[in-house]
Amino acid sequence: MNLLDGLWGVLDLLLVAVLLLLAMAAVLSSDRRRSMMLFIVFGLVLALVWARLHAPDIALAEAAIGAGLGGALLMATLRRDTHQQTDQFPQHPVVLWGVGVLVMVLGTAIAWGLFSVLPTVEQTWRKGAAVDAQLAFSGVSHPVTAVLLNFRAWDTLLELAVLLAAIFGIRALGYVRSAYVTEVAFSQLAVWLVPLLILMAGYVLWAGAHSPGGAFQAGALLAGAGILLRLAGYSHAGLPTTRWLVRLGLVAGTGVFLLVGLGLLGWGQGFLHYPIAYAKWWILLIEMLATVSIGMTLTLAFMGGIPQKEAA
Amino acid sequence: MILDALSVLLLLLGLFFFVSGLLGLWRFPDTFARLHALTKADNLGLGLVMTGLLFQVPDVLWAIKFILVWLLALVASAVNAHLIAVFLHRQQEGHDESA
Amino acid sequence: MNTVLLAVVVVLALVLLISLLIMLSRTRLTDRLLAVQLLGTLGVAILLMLAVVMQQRAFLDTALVLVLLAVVVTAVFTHRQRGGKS
Amino acid sequence: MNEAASVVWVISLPLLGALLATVWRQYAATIGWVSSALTAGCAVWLLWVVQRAGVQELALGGWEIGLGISLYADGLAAVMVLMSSLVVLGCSVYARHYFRAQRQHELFWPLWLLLATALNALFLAGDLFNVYVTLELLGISASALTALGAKRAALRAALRYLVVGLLGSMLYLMAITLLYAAYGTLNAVQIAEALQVDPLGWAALLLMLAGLALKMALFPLHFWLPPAHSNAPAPVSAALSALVVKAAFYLVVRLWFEVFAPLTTPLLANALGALGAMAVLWGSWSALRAERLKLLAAYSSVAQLGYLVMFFPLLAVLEGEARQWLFGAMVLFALSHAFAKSALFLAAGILLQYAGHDRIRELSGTTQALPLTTFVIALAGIALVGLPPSGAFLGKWYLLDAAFKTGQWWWVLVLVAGSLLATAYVFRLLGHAFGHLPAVKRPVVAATQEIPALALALLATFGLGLGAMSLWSWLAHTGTGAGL
Repeated sequence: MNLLDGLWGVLDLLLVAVLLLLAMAAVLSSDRRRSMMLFIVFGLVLALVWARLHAPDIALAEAAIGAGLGGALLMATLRRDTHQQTDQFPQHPVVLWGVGVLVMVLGTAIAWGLFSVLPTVEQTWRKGAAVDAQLAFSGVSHPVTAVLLNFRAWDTLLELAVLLAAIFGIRALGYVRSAYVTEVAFSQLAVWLVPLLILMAGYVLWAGAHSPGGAFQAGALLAGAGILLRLAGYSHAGLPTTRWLVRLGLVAGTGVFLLVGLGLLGWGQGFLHYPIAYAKWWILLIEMLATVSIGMTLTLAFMGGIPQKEAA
Repeated sequence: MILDALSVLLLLLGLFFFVSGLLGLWRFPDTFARLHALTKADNLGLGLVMTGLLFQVPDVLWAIKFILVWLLALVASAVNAHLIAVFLHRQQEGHDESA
Repeated sequence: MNTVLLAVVVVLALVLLISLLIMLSRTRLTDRLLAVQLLGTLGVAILLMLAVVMQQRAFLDTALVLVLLAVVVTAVFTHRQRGGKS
Repeated sequence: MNEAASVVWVISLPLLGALLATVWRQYAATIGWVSSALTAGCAVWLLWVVQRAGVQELALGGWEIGLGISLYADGLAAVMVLMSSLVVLGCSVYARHYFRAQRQHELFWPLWLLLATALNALFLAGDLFNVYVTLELLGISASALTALGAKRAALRAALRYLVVGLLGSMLYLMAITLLYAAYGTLNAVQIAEALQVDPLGWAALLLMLAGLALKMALFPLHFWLPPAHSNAPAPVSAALSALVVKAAFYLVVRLWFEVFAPLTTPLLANALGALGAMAVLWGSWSALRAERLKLLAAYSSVAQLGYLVMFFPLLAVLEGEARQWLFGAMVLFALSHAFAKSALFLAAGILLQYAGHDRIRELSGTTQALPLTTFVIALAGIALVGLPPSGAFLGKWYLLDAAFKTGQWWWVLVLVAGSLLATAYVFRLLGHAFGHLPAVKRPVVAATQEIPALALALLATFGLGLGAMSLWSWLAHTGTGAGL
């Protein structure tokens, strides 16, 4: 038993060392491509750390969004950034010292706060077991999904709106889309991988009702499929060619979420107050459309906007 | 007990391949050779670790998922290796100055 | 048995740390890309081991997702854009 | 429909508008101003409900508060929602004819309505994590809107704005993590009840203040504001200066006076007030030296936020009735600045469109060419200086009064110096604008652009000045968080 604990301790130390090393190397590296590769590995190791901390939901989200899709988006950004100019923050010594002092103070505050809360955090968690008590009335059996889609549905609704704002922001930056050279061998392989990614997205979405999974992770997988299609030479990355259909897809998740909420309000139930008997079905509907919206948003984020006609 | 022993054996073999992949990455002189060593190592290493774990799983659903992960890893690593090789080839032909 | 499995995990994590150090010592992009690939496989292996040790089936899904999206990342990174720019 | 529904509608209407404007792009402008008008109507409804029936607390999803999220509307929140909805309405009417390029039009409306959603959701949030989500929506839509300025400087400013915003949110999020770990709830009222004076509370307060000070551009963290606010399109600049920084200020007020009340000492308040005083002096001085009108307006925002923070040390020592009135005066000052600054930016936009530039030295003939716009600038100037009958006059007057009452005379010096500088920059601006040029062409200005600007400026001066008493007394006596 003691040996086991010791081994866990060694593993924790190793993981923390790797994480710290990665973070420092990523921040201090002067080459941006290198930083981004390190960031992707950081996401991978972070997923391991979450797993070690008994947080399978976050591990899955980190693997899908942090390491996987986030990495792809970062790479795409870097490759679009043709002018190698950097926005230098003022280097005046007074400013640097000021920032240094501020960082020190805030870092100390965080450490201080953490150390003072660590001894009691377990008790607090026991006390706050309200989620488990109400889980039976939420329509799903997985607590994290219950929190995201029912107890704190309003947060999730606004997060979907954040994604919408983000895609418009990317459009506002006016990136030039560059065409990719298609390679036959790669296209053949991509054709194999795309259905797998879509299947996996469906599975992760379905699994969300009873185990880790859900719309955000599934959407990231869908976007992975879209990106592969784009690279394999499909100029629309599998999105509809009618532009208003794409826009409809982008707002579908948020739209249905909001309309269900308002509809329930009109019905006399209260905003986002699902009747217990139908909660499961409303959640399923919202999650499905949210997955589509997230997948499309992230694919478009990769492409830099809704595709125009592309020269052959 | 025998199953456990078998499992340990396979895991150790897997570890061996991972370590040899590491050595390959460290010592092999040119990048194509390193690519070669690496792909072998991580396919076999992961495969052996996976097989070793198969004797420890609680039910058959786990086993199916393990095998699925490995098969996908094979496909993925083939694609990855191909992509990296093409990328490398292009660089060496001098198409790409930016790297 | 769990102790043995965990010991293997620790060794794998050690290999992870060393490959990271190798990656940091390399200057060429492709070498680093190779190291990333090794790190990815090691991560998946560790996740599979942890799934058994901690009896969490969800980690298998995480491993699947990692494997699938690793391809996407490599594809984006190595793909050539029109006009010869890489 | 029951009364609490008004809380939901002021958030849902702009969000619904944003979604519709995305899909039916050709009607985006119409959808935009109609939903802004409806939202403003609902905001009036909400204010009326709060005035009649008191504080509205809505547990979303029917879950007990703590497990679920609550929306919370007291007098302060309702007034802020009304302020934001009116400014948004004014800018929406203005924006219909502002954008020339199709692409800007297409992107502006969804982002604009998302910004309005974020603002109202933030003012009404009763849950600290929900506040974080609204801050994200606010930060991302605001920086995306800044990027619509399309010039290289605007893109650069937008990206910096985005990074600064994310940094601020991150600090805020860390504080929430600490609070949640300690108290097991995210609800503001529940945390306020459970909060103890201990290292954790201090750390959380410090992190939140640092994050929000960054977002509200409190001196010396204001470096990002002038480029972002001066390079964005005019209606966006108006909302950024009038509303977005004020949202961060509103959160500071909520946290300071309600959640962290036991931790806030006069010493800390004085430190904040000192930063505010420096913001007043530095911002006003920079505004006086600014070459461009929009830059002047942006620096003046730094100064005006400084005044708002200067209320804190005085509120910390006053008690009872006097404190309540001072609190009301602070809110009045914030409202007045919101209307005045949005009017000023809208006027600057008109000027920029017709003169092609906004260099202050070359504004001669503006009065002849654009008399109404010049009038708007003058009215806004009155409110920025704090002359009667503007709402800012009452705010400053009461601040002065409180400073004398409590013997903290040094704030008076700052106040006088700031006001003199403000007078100087406003009169410098007007001096150039009144310069006479022979034979000036009268451009045709769309009434839909000048009238909203005028309406906002009138609200800031006469509306808030003459109609202030009832609003002020209501703010001081009911529902504001001051007494909590």
